[in-house]
Amino acid sequence: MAKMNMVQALNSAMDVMMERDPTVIVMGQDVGYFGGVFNCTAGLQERYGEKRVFDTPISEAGIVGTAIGMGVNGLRPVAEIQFADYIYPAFDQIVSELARLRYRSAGDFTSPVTLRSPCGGGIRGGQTHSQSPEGIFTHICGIKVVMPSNPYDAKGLLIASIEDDDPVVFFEPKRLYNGPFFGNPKQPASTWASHPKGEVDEGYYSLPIGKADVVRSGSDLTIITYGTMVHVCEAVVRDNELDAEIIDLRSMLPLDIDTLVKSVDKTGRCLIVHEATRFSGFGAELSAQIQERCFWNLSAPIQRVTGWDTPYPHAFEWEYFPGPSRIIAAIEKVMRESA
Amino acid sequence: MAKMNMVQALNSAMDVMMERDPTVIVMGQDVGYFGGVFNCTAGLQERYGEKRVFDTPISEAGIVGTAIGMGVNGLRPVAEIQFADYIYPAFDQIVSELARLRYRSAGDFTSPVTLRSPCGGGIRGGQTHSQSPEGIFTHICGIKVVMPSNPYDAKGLLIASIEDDDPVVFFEPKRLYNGPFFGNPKQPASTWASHPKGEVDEGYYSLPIGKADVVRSGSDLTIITYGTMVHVCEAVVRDNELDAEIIDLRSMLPLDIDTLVKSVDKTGRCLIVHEATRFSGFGAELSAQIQERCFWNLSAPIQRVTGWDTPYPHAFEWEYFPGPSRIIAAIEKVMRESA
Amino acid sequence: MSQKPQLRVPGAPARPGEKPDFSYLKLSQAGSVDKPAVHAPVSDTEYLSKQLVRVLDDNGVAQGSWNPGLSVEKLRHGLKLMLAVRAFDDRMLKVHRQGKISFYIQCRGEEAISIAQGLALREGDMLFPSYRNQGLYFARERPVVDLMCQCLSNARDMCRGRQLPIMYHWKEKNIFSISGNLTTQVPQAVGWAMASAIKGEDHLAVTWTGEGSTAESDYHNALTFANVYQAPCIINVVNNQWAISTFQGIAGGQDSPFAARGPGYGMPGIRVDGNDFLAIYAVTEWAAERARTGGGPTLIEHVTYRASAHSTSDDPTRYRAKDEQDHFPLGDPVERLKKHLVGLGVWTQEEHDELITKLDASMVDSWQEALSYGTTEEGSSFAVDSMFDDVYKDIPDHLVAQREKLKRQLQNQ
Amino acid sequence: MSQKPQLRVPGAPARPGEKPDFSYLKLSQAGSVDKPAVHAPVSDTEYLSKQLVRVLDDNGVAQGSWNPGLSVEKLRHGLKLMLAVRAFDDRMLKVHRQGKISFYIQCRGEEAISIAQGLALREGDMLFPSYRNQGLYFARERPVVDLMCQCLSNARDMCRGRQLPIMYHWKEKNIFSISGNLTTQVPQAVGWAMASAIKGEDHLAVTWTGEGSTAESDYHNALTFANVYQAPCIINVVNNQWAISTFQGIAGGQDSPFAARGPGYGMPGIRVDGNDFLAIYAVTEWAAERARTGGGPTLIEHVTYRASAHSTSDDPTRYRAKDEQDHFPLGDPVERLKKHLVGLGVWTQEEHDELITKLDASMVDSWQEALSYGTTEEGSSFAVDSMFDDVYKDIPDHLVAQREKLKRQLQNQ
Ligand SMILES: Cc1ncc(C[n+]2csc(CCOP(=O)(O)OP(=O)(O)O)c2C)c(N)n1
Ligand SMILES: Cc1ncc(C[n+]2csc(CCOP(=O)(O)OP(=O)(O)O)c2C)c(N)n1
Ligand SMILES: [Mg+2]
Ligand SMILES: [Mg+2]
Repeated sequence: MAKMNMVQALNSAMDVMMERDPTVIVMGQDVGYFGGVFNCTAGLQERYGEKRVFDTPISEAGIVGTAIGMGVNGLRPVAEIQFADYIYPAFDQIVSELARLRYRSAGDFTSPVTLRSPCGGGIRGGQTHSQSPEGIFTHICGIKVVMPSNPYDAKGLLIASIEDDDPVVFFEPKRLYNGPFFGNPKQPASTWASHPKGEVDEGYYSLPIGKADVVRSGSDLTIITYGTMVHVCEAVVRDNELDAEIIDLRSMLPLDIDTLVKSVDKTGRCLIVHEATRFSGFGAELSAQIQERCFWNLSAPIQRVTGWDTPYPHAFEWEYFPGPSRIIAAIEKVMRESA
Repeated sequence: MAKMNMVQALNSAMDVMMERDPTVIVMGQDVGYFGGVFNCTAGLQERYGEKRVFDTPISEAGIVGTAIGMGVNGLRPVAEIQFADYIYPAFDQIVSELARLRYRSAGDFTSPVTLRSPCGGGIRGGQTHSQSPEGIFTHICGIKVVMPSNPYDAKGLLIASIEDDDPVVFFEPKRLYNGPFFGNPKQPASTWASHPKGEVDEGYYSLPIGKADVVRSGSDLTIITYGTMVHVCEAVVRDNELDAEIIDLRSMLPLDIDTLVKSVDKTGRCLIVHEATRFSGFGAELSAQIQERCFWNLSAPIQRVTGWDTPYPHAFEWEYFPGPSRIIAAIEKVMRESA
Repeated sequence: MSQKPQLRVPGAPARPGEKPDFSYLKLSQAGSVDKPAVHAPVSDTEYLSKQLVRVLDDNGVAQGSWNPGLSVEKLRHGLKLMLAVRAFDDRMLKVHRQGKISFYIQCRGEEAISIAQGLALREGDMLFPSYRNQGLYFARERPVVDLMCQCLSNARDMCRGRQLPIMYHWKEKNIFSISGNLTTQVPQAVGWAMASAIKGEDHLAVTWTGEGSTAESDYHNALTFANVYQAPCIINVVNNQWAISTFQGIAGGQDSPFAARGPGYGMPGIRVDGNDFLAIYAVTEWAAERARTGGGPTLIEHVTYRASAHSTSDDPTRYRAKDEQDHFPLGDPVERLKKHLVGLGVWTQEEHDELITKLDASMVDSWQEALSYGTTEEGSSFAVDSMFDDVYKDIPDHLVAQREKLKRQLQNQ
Repeated sequence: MSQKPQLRVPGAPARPGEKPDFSYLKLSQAGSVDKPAVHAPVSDTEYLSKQLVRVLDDNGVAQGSWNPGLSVEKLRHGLKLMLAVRAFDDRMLKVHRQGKISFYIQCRGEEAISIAQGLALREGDMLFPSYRNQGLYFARERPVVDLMCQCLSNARDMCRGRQLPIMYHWKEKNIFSISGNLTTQVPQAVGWAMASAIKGEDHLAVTWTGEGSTAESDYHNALTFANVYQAPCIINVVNNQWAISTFQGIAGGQDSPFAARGPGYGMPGIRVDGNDFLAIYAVTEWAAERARTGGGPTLIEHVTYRASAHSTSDDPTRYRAKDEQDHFPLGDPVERLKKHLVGLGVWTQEEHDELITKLDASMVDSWQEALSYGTTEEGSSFAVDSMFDDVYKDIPDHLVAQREKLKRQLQNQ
């Protein structure tokens, strides 16, 4: 076991897989000599050579398009999209091709591509370096959608994604790369060194895709969240001494609905928290499924705390971010309404 | 007033607007000499010349990208995307540009583009001529998302979309182009000639975007739907002599939530019906908002009837289509559970 | 030159009621274009993108350095395959008219491309076709019954009822699945070729796209990546002058040939007579050898003519001049190869007619056999369960639940 | 030539610890490349995409037919503006280091492009810049305080706090808004130009993109549409050899210059010395006149060097050879224009130094003024309400509700 931040854990996942499986290759903008703008692929080109770790032209659609072809030809490409905000040019290749190839060819052709992409705000990135587009991808059948919230999970889930024979879109909350974030930008930065999930096995291990993690059990309320917001929710619950159950989804598609239903059936209250914009965000699907399944056990309407339905504004970053005060207000609302 | 099918009504909308406003131009694949693969732009090039109605290269991203620039330069482009399944190559230009330009430039630059695109299945189009991707677009702040269900609305809403200073993605359920569809492919085809909404004013009129239409009032249950499914739901309610209220959304973003809440508060039961795949489809947002607002008045969980979470398979078209039997089953479930 | 900017909207040279006009096509004499060394630098190949490589002259005689010197056997095989494709197309159009299949796309007038290239390539080369390359299945000898079964979405459909007719694939013989979305396969082919190079193999990826489809973004991505990584691939642009109702000028063919994009991106671009079996064969051999020996990608533009409607959903009389094909200066590929063989004295009109009759009959037989495996109208022969397969490798819980729901509902009906 | 396909991964000629090497750059002698007629057919302009248009020779003397013959006044104005941009960049880098702004992008080494082109174009021409064209604001005389205020997201930020620093726009003087997403503005510029032609106006659209960004799909769409409709526009590719850490070979510059894409698509492509104020001015004038009189689009590749880091988030010492800029054979654009003016006897080192001192001081003053309108750290000067404006023209109900919610919450804090 070693202390790793999320960048190191992701790097380790790719390293372990490249070592074990000669078909794994890594590609993307600046991922080669430079090791990626966030350092996630540092050292890999030196170790595995430029035939297995290479820079690409600045064309997200080209990256995904060629990765698909490589996957069809027996490789396991792990491609980086430099920011989730820049995944849209590749949208057609993801939706119409990557996600549909197995189906349309009745299983004869498949392409086990993993797309890694940093997402989320809180780094003063403005409207085009802060987005959380995961919700959109959950509407696309044929792909899996994963987002880890800590180094340990990041490594285990990335290995599972690379090994998965289905394509996976793997979002990395970049606000967490160097440490957990508790929602208060004025607090001194925390590092992963002191966090239990910053202890990461240096070797091979994997975590199942499609399994949520109950990061805290409690009985008054269920908070369903993922990515950066896991830590913000944990901090809110801790600081306010609430008896809330917090569930980190880890994977959105497939969704571990059973774990969610079990919890909400128990607590009777549900709060959904994500950083992405609200309208048709992933919280909507969560809410819809939970009210379908837990209706008779719900003692108050399910609430969502999310980013506003605006782009992420540079100057109003913290007014946009669904931070502690918004979460507390929503918890109070749920508790009050069910009182 | 004249009898028009939906194709004629859409054509008339463009014609009226091109006549009134010299800045309106029409562009898209095959829309010029040929008048569009579905005939929606027939005759326009002849009438308004090839500087205002022109064919484009087969590049959806190029169509939207150049349309944005034309919009910035004072035109009002109405661009056709030949099938909604082919809108994805333009996704980045729609999300990152069309939707965000006004915001990022603080209102200094805007581009009032209307994107028209036929959507939906039921025409044996297979997996790439049948999709209903509207849900994805409802997650994009900065655009409006409209889908009419009949010729009268189609014309009024298309005129409103063209006049709107915000960009509008306008989906046209192609199954309805030539007549309403009641969900049974074996029934003889019906035409708009005998439908009240097939009576269309030949001149200028517009319908507000963001206003739902209560197409049938009732007290037992609220059915929220749009596009092709409006007619299928109407047929089910009629054939089974149900006392259901049916609401045709007409526009998804902005959403006329007040009309929905009013109805569900009254009936206490809610069924959401759409053709698009279920997971993170627009039904999820509808369900989430309605349970937030109507929780205390709901006497059963909100149900969704949707396409399955698979591509639209050519051979199983009617097993895929969320037809009458699935709607009836869901209605029975809602009624039973609240009994 | 106008004094003000004008929006140019490239029009078709002739529309219904007008006289067909192909004067815009720049042709070269058969045999007049030199063949460069296989590893010639790109700059020494630039002329190939502007002229037109032709081997068969108007008398059906093979001319010049591009003559691939094929055996009579191979030539006759090529002709036979082209006729087979044509017979297949004819049959399928008929059964579509009878309402037996929901959709069909012919490749009439373009048969030489898939057949010559299919024969010039190796088995291990992976093919990424467009929807108008059914000839590749003939070159690789897929039983036509299988293709018919796909069009019928029946029990022997390799797509298990999931795809529109004509969207075949053939894993065993390396023919990739067709997508409804244009051009998406082109960067995929490049990626496949990159993997080939990464693995140290010498299999090529070969892909085809229409000239209209070259406007799609994916085309640019494909050319960029192919050139940058020197991917062992051949990118074919089938310039059949039309993209549904739009003329090739709207795709950008007016000022420079599609082949000229090649040198623009740093790779050879060859403009070839797409109705000349020998010329196509020769340029394909050249490009394949170049790629197979480390010389990187080649772009080939085939100048041909879409003699059929775009698809069964299309009616070209609404937008094309009447009898346009008869005026197309490069003639008909079948007729041209036939003339060549007849000229060589190894083929006769009688043999030709006999073969057509035989092929037609065999298509009828095959169709009867295909029908015996079910039809679209009768409903799918696959269990309704199968609709939920292959979305993922393993069916996730939510799809299991949806499957059960559907099964229950069908039982209750 | 290898016997098997190899994945080529174009590398940088030199990495840290290695000796800079620009031998890959093909240069032409100043004055050696002919200037064609403004309406020369594309085929007669092809050589321009392979050679390098240069006017200033190593001694700072203007040579050849491309010499634009600018007045001394204009030349001195150009030099002054370039120095102003440089002073601005220096100041902004400093205030970024002080933590006053969250991000910055310099254009050091590339100043000639925006300034020469900005001056060569007309006021009514619409500019669609990349993030490295701040010079355009100087050419069009935007007060630097306004740019600084944008970088501070303060009360006078024309973006109202919505955008990252440097993502300026200027509606009144026709400079378009910058997007974080690369290359998206290029087809938009083409569309703008199409509209200009549709409306019968002679305003051009002019756009800039990095050589790395030409790999994006939008670039292809822009070239295709520009050529097809003969849109009155100029598409500039600023080839500064680097795209963050990747060398221009990875974008496809190894086998053919970026300018060569032009003729590939059917339009002129001109490769110009991007550090030569006079050459840039001249080719821009040529392309502008061509477009303005109905001759359609031109692609211009500027060969230059990114002397700075990519942005303040970047550390080029990790991936570039030390002192690479000093070896760049085209020198520094400011020094070169200075030498020319000194050679003409209309400028002296003293005047130069004085001007720099004055500009530096004025940047300090401007910065002080800008600070007086607020800073990012202090929080936005705009009401929190404003965050919900401009998503739509009129705020829809659901955003009104969100705005109210936020306001209530802030009141309760
Ligand atoms: C992304 C996408 N856009 C549009 C279409 C609709 N479409 C199908 S075929 C076609 C014309 C293609 O023309 P071309 O590339 O010249 O090929 P050809 O049909 O001539 O063989 C169009 C526009 C599509 N299938 N996919
Ligand atoms: C669509 C998209 N993909 C990736 C990025 C990240 N990115 C920002 S700048 C840059 C490099 C651009 O290089 P180049 O085009 O050469 O311009 P230069 O910085 O050299 O001026 C990259 C990859 C982005 N902003 N947008
Ligand atoms: Mg074509
Ligand atoms: Mg660059």
